[in-house]
Amino acid sequence: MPIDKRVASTAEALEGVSDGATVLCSGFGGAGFANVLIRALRERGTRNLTLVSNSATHRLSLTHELIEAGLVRKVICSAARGHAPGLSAFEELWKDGKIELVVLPQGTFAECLRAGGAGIPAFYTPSGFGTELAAGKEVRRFGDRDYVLETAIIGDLALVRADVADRWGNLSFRHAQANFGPAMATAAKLTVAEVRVAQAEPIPPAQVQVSGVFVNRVLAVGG
Amino acid sequence: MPIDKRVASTAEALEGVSDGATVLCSGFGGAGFANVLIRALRERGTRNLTLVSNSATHRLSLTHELIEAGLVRKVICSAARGHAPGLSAFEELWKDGKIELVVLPQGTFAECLRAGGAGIPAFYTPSGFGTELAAGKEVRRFGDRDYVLETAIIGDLALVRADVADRWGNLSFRHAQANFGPAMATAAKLTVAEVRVAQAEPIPPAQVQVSGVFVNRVLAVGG
Amino acid sequence: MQPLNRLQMAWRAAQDIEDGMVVNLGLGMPVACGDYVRPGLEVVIQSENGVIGAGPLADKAHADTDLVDAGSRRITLAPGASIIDSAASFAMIRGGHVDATILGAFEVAANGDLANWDMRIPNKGPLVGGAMDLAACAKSVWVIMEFNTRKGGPRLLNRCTLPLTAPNCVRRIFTDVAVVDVTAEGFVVREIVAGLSREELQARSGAPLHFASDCRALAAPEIALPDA
Amino acid sequence: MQPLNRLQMAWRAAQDIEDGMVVNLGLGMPVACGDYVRPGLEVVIQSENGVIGAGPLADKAHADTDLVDAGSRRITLAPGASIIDSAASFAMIRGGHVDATILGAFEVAANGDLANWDMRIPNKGPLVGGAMDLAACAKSVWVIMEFNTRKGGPRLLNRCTLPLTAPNCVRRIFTDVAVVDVTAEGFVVREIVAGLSREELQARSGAPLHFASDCRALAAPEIALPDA
Repeated sequence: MPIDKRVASTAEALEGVSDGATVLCSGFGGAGFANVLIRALRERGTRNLTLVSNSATHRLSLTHELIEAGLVRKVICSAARGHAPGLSAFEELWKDGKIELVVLPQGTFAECLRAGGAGIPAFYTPSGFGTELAAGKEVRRFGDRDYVLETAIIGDLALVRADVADRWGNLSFRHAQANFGPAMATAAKLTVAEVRVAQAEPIPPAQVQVSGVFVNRVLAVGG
Repeated sequence: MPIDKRVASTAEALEGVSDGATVLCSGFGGAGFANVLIRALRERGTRNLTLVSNSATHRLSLTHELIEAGLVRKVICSAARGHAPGLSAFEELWKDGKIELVVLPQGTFAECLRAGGAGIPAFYTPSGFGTELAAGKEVRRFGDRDYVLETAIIGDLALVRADVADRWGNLSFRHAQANFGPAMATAAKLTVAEVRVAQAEPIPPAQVQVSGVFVNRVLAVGG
Repeated sequence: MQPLNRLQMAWRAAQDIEDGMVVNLGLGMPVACGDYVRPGLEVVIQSENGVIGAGPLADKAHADTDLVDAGSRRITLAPGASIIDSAASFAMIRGGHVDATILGAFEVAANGDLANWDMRIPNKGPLVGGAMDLAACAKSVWVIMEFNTRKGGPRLLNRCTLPLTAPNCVRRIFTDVAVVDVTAEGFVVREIVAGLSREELQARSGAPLHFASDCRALAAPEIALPDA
Repeated sequence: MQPLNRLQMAWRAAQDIEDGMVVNLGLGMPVACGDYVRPGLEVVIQSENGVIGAGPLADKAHADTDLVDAGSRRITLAPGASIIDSAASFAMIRGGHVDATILGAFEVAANGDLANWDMRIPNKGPLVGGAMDLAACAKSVWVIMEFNTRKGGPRLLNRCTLPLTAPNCVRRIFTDVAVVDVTAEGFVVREIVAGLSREELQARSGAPLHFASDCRALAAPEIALPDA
């Protein structure tokens, strides 16, 4: 049969996602949030999630709805500070010990995902050495510098926003929309992309930014 | 001053390269060999080189000229077998103990270069575990699997072939010409690209495959 | 007894490629599998130099030295193809995103150990290439090789005598006279060529063979070798 | 004594940006340095979300939510720009390919320790972002901050009191009243604002200050703050 990874509904896009899943959500600075899929995940009520997202609190990402709905038990991110002087929904839950938090330097966060997709179980990085984020982590000297051992992140589900997909699942992005999407797409057992356009014709090879090999389902959501 | 990384001659392209340099040479299967620069390096007579190239013996790469000229003291590669039944120049030198050889699985070879450019001093990989290529290397278990610790490769010089460069040093490739070029460009202190066309106008952002941040000099050599 | 020729062996292996699979084909016999994927299926041929979606060989008019596969062959791109760099291609392989790799081999052991990179020819340089990454990391590792060496010695062994490519990795072996699975119990023959007895096959093997309860005849259509 | 305002501090830091540099500018004051690069220079502004060659802010007609910098600001691309993904962007940063990063800070210690991510506000979540990678890996780490806290306390210290971003990383500090290098001997004042004595500056510092033999006046052109 012709390969065709396009699905027609959010239900189909999220079929089989279970409670307890580790969910990778792309997006940075307003670009690349898969907000249609994130809202569908919230409406689905899948719970006990580990949310892997660069920011736990970005205003333009609907990941905060997952948190507010009480569906998230743990967050892995590089930023978890609410924008307002008061406490965000995340911060309230965190204060009360109702949500677990792992904070990584943003480059380590990205590299852990890249490693997860690339079959690298662990790597050494200079980032975070000598800080409280390295507390309890293995430290090792190479040459004249100290490094921290970090381990790969692998998700059950990645929700990625892209601009165009084709039936093979190839993706291309607009501008800075890619950010964590390519790494997350490689690092999940099930990768679902929400896109402006999902077309039957192939994306020209030189324009493909994420190979369809990494993408299981694509959902066109328009605009 | 406007950034302009274009140089006019091979002499300018290789200026400052010293004896004892570690030289990264891209190319695979006939695509992406920077043969104009490799020949210029041979004619320059820079010696005592460590040659980092996927194949020590590929017929279409002029790296064999560096070896035949006695300029190479060590080869790091994934393939070092001559094509003919008899011994290649490399194999003769190797047999006589006149050239040092490090063989890595091709994926490890690529990842060591990527790590070198990415500030990762070492990483664990499943490739090569349980083989003689892992002899003497640290082995570690993560989850239910054993992995080998591999360390980054950093070059003094990378010679990369691309299709188009702009004055910022941005590169784009034709088809499978990229292969080891992008990783090598990031992993060298001095990266020189030989290209078909070196233009003043910027390569459109979506077509840039190696950022000029990684490229120091570009030399147009035509078709 | 008519053993399969090399293209028939490739044909037989190709019959096990399933719809939608991402497949990496090694040099030699494996690469010919691309020609025999069952009609109506769409698969993605991954070439470790970064071509994701390799198509058929290019004809002379379209051959391009910049569009090659891992065997330096000038190829075309299949619809839906893309091209990545080597570090990204091996990230894909090592990360377990290749469903099956089909490799040539010198020896396979009953525990799945694979030896396919070094025949210990004196002073010839080593040729590892991408085999170790593929053998260690593809979801399924299949081997195509003759059941015996040219001198008649066994290639299916209790332990490999040649340097390993990866331990415990081979799942299935397509040979000229049998298709053999590697299981926790050792070698299990799934198919055997007509006219060869189980005893004769065992006699040609360097390790004990079990026979599947539904062991069938190994058969392939006539395919002439190009130089035949 | 007229301390520099925030834009003047950014201007002063920008004067040290050299031709052809790859520079990453942190949120707040640092990002304003982009406006004050010396005329005639061409530099590459690296934004850690993957924009390599960030241009000026977009005007309303061209603002695009998909073209943002690390501060979520809608920007344009400079000529020669390209865009990579976050893993590649931090590979660039971590690999030492960024010549200078200019960061805001709360505290800097005499050994170059930097604290710029956590003011210990009760129950507010941590905000690390890319600061640790930049501080640990850029070739030069420069800081822009007021010399003193709003309450008049010191920010230049023998040891940081707040959690570190990275140890031993800061090379130069641009403040409202002085430009201070971090050296093996500790803080060395390179420039001091007119009307402030060395003794007064020392009194406002939490660590010993040395003064460069060629210590000069810190001066900047008039630049009005937008809300002034």
